[in-house]
Amino acid sequence: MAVASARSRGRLEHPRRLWVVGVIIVAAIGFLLAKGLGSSINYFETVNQAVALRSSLGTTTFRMEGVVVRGTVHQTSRGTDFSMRSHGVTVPVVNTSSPPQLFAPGRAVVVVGHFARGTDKFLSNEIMVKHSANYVAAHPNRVKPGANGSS
Amino acid sequence: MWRDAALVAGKDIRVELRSRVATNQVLPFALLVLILFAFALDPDRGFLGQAAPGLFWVAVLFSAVLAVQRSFAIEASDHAREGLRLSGLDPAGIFLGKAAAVAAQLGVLEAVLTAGVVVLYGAHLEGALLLLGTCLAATVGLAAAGTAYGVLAASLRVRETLLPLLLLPVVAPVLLGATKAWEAGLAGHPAQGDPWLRLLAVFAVVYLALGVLAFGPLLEES
Amino acid sequence: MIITRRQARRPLTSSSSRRPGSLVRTATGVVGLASVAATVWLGLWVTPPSTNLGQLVRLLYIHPPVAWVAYLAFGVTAAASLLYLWRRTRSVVWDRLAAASGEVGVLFCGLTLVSGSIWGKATWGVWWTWDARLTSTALLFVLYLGYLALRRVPSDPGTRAKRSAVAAILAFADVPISYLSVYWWKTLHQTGTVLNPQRQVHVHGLMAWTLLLGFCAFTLVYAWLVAHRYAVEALAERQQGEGLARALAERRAEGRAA
Amino acid sequence: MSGLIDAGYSVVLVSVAAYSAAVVYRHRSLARSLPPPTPDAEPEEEGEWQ
Repeated sequence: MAVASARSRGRLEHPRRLWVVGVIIVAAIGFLLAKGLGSSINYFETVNQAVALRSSLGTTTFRMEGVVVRGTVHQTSRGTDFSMRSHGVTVPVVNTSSPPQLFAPGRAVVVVGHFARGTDKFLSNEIMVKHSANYVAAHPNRVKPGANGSS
Repeated sequence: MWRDAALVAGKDIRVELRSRVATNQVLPFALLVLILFAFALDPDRGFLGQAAPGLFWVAVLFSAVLAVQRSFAIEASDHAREGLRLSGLDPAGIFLGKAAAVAAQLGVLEAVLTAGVVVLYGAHLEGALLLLGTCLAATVGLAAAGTAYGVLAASLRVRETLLPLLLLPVVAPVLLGATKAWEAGLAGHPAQGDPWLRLLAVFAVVYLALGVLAFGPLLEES
Repeated sequence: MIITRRQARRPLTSSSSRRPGSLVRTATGVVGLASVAATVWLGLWVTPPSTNLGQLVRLLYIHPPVAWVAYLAFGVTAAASLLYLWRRTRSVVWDRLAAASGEVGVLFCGLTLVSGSIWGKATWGVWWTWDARLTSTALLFVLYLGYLALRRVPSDPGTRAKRSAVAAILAFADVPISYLSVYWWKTLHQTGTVLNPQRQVHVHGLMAWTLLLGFCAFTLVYAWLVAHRYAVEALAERQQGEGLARALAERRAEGRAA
Repeated sequence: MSGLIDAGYSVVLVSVAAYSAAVVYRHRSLARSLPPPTPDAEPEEEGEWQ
C-alpha cells in the first residue's frame, strides 16, 4: 500500500513540479546572464581596461589584449619590445620571451605579465597571438591545384 | 515535502552524531590535506598565503566527496535503502533532507578548515560577510550536486571510484567561483567577489531544483 | 577523389548483407570516406593560404568539423536519453543510440582538444591556455568520460539505462556553455566560424566550400560510426542474453543427469 | 610549422580510422559468433543448446 501511494503521489505531482523546476532553472540562469557573470570570467583585459584598472591591479599578473602598434617592435637582448593599443590607449610592453611565429605589427596579441612598479611599462614573459574567425585567401588568383601548399 | 526533508535530515544527522565518522575521519582527512599542501608548497615563500583560497576549497571538495559517500553508505547495509524507498516519504523530501545533512556537516568542516587556513597559512580574514556568503552558497551547491550524483552511484559496486569521476567535473564551477570569491574577500576587494557569489547561488538553486526532480526516479531504480 | 571512392567501395560492399538498413549504412560510410578524402585533398593541397594565418589556416578544415561532431554526438545522446526517460517513448533503441553516440562523441571531443591544441600551438603560440572555451571543452570531455564509465558498470539493463540517461542529460548542460563561452566572455579562442549567432561566415570562396565539405564529411563518418556502434550494442546485448540462456540450459542438463 | 599541420591531420585521421576499424571488427566478430539473423525467433526451449 505504502509503495503504491508513494509512487502514485510522486507521479501525480510530477508535471506540476516539472514546470516549477523548469521555471526556477530558467529564471536562475537568466538572472546570471542578465547580471552578467561578465567581466570576472574574462580571459584578458583590453589595454584601455587595464590602464583604467591600473591602481587596483598594482603589480598583480594578468593577461592584456591589444593590437601591436606598427613601427614599435624592437628586438632586444632579452626579447622583443613593442607597444600595444586598444580603443585609443597605448601601453609599452617589455617582453622577455621569443614571440610566436605569427607575431607581427598590426596583429592582436595577448600578453601575460604585470605593470612595472612606478612606470607605465608592462613587463611580459609570454605572448599569444589572437586571431579572428575571418579567413581570407592570401593570393586568390594564384591557386595552383595539385601544388603542395603545406610545405 | 518539507516535513519529510526535516525527518530525513534529522535521521542522517543523528546517525552522524552517534557514529562520529565525520568527526573522526572526514575532518582529520581535510586537515591532513591542508598540511600536505603546506609540505608540497614551501611555506616560507609566500605561495601558501596566495594559494590559500584554492587549497581551502580543494580540501572542501575532497571532503565533500567523502561526506556524500558516507551519507549513502549509512543506507547500504540492512536494506536501509529499500526501507527508505518503501517508507512513503516524498523522494524530493528525502533529497532535500540528505542534502541538508551533508550541508550541515560541510558547514562544520569549513569552520574548522577556516581556522586551519588562518593558523597554518597565515591568511587574514577580511570581508567576512563575503566569505560567509560564499561558504553558504558553495556548501548548498556542493551538497545538492553531491546528493544527486550520490544516489546515482550509490547502488553500484564501484561507487568509491566512480563518484569522484562523476561529481568532481560537475562541481568544478563551485571550486572556481568559491576560490575567486575568497581571493577577492581575502585581498580586501569584496566587490570583485559578488559576481562569483551570484554564480554559486545560481549553481546551488539549479542543482537543488534538478535534484528535487531527478531523485525520485533514481532512488526507485537503484 | 574518384580513385578513392572506387577503392573504398570494394571491401565495404562485399560485407553488406541483404538487409536494406545495412546498405544505407554502407553507402553512408562510402560517401563519408570519399568526402573526408576530398576534404583532406582540398585542405592540404588545393586551397590557398590565408592572409593572416598563412599555411596554418589548413587546420581550419579539420578542427571545427570535428568539434561540431562532438557537440552533435552529445546532443544526440542527450536527446535519446530524454526520449528514453519519457515514459511514452521509452525503448531500448534510445538507450543503445545514446550509448553509441556518447562513445563516438567522446572520441571526437578528445580529437577536438588535440587538434585544437596543435592549431593553438601553431597560431597562438601555446599548446593550452585556460580560457573559457578551452576549459569548458576539457570539462565536457571529462563529463562524458564519466558517462561512459557509468555505462560500463555492470547492472540490470533497465536501471543502467535510466541512470546513464540522467547523467547524460546533466552533462549536456556544459555543451551550450562551451559553445556560447566565446560570446559571453572575452576568450583567446576565436568566435564561431560557421555556426555563429550572426549567421555570417567570413571565409572566402574555395576555403568556405572546403570547410562546408569538411562538416558534411565528418557528420557522415559520425553517422556511419554510430550505426556500427549501435549494431555492436544490440549484438552484445543478444550475446549476453543467449549466454545466460545457454548457462541455464547447461545447469538444467546437469541437474537432470545427476 | 608544416609539421604541426600534418600532425593535426594525422592525429584526427588515424584516430578515426583506428576507432572505425575497432568498431567494425567488433561488429563482425560478434555477428559471426552469434547464430545468423533469426532475431525474432528467440530460443526459449531448454535443450536447444545441448
